[in-house]
Amino acid sequence: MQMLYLGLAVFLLLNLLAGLWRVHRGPTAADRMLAALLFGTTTVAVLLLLAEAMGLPALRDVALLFVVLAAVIAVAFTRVPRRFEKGEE
Amino acid sequence: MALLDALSAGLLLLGGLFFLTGTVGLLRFPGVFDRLHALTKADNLGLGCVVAALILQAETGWVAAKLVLIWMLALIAATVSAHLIARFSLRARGGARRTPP
Amino acid sequence: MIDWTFDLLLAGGLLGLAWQIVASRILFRSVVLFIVFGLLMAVTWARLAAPDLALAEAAIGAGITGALLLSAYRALLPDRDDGGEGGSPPPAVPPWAAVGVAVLVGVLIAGIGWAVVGLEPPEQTAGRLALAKLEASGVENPVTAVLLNFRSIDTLSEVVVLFVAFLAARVVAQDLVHAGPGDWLRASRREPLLVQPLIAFIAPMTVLAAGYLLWAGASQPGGAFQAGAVLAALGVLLRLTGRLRPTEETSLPERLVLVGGLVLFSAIGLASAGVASAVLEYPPGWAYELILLIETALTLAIALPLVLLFSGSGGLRGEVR
Amino acid sequence: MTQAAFYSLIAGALAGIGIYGLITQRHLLRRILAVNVLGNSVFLLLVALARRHPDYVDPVPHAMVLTGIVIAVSATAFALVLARRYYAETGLNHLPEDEE
Repeated sequence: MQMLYLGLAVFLLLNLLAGLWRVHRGPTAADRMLAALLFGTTTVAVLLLLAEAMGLPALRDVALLFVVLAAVIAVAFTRVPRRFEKGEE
Repeated sequence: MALLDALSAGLLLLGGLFFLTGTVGLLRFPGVFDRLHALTKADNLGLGCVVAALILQAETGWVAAKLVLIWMLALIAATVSAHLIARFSLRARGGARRTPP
Repeated sequence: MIDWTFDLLLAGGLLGLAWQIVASRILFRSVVLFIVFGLLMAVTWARLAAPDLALAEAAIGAGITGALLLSAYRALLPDRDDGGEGGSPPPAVPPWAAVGVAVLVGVLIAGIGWAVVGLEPPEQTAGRLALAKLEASGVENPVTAVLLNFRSIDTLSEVVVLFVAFLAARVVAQDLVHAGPGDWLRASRREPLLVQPLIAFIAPMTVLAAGYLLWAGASQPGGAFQAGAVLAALGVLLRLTGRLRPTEETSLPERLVLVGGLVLFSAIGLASAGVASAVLEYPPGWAYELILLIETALTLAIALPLVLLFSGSGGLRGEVR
Repeated sequence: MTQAAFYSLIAGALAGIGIYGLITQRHLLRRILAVNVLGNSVFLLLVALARRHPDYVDPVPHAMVLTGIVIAVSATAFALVLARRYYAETGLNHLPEDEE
């Protein structure tokens, strides 16, 4: 079971790193933000798996904090004005 | 016990598959709304599968309850974030300017 | 084997992200990548068996730093359209010199690490001592014990630093018109539909999480720092959505909270100097209660300056809607 | 190689990247980001070294880094306030003394 937890964590990490291409590519700011949101969910899953695999139950609290605060960044992002889209490629 | 383990393993694999779907959608879909659509569903299903697998292995009810809470909060956060970002992109391309809802 | 795969991927991700953050052509990309960098740092703390740090990173990285950087990004946007970078001129330092200095610093830091790892670990370290004396500290979480008992002077100075940062920000902050984020997108100034339900749900959850972390900090990872950061993140959210408005004046309750942690900590530290043998040493038998009391005051004294720093204002007041 | 040694090397590489960004970038927000990368590298070094003992994890570096994280975010917040004010006064988002 431990192997499976860590194996899936590795796989999720790979997913996250692959998704970075979208942050790099854009093209709009919303795309970049969107990718960051997906990474948030991936990180939560990785932390839950690590909590089990490493025997550190406190990591579940870390995951809890991430999901409680996940919306803050999205709200902060939508308070950015539209004008900055022009700076994008 | 072996049955539970097998079930957990299956759910974990399924969760991994959903995350993979989300990543592929993020990379391959053409527009921002397509990607929004793909992501917010796939990754939360993936997280749901992982949570379900871990609940089957949880020693106490508290741990299981915390895991369920995490999933629920993730769903709420994803819903609101997706709504906000979709609204933002819509406005950014001047879509809904004339007809305020 | 699989452990190493994970560590290698994680480290590769950290390095790649760091490089893109400092070298990326598009500023917004750097900001988003820094937020992702925070996520990976939290996973790194988890891998290094430091859940206390992972908690702090989650609260601060997800709740405060991201919002702070996004708002600053908005505020620093040039008014004219010249590529979004504000026409930043090329660096004055030749690239080879920069690379040289960077390699030097990198080798120095890695060398320190390598040398310390190579040393025979000493018999008596501060950490081993702290773990051995854990019983006497009044709490079971060694990190909390170090922060609030064995090395409480550090924590005291840390609150002072936060307070000074707030005061300094008050000196240089602009008038309130420019403080913090603006309205929702201009097309219509109405708030998006889901924001009110989100806050109605998230606000109690956040307060609950902060209380839980504060209480749990005695026996498991958590404590005043993490709880304060979570509360600050709630303040940031309320400020972003206009539930809190900035004010020029700092109100009396706010002043009390700002100095409360400091005053209480110092008072207990000095008072107990009479009972115990040294300043900042707790009288025997009272450590747990006093630590909990101080931690509560500290939580507020950490949360409020952080929100005010984000807001760039002297005080906050609730908006009646 | 132990985990402590491995992450020490990574910390060194991060510090190099942070310094490089600090020197070559001139936009104030980018510099603040570079300083944050640099700070994180030092945190990583401390926490990696806390893990070098075979039988226990040293809590003292953890406490130090916990303090450091809060200090770093308050310093970042202050730096951003300063950068905003500077921008409002001069319309520049980089420092003029960097000009050749």
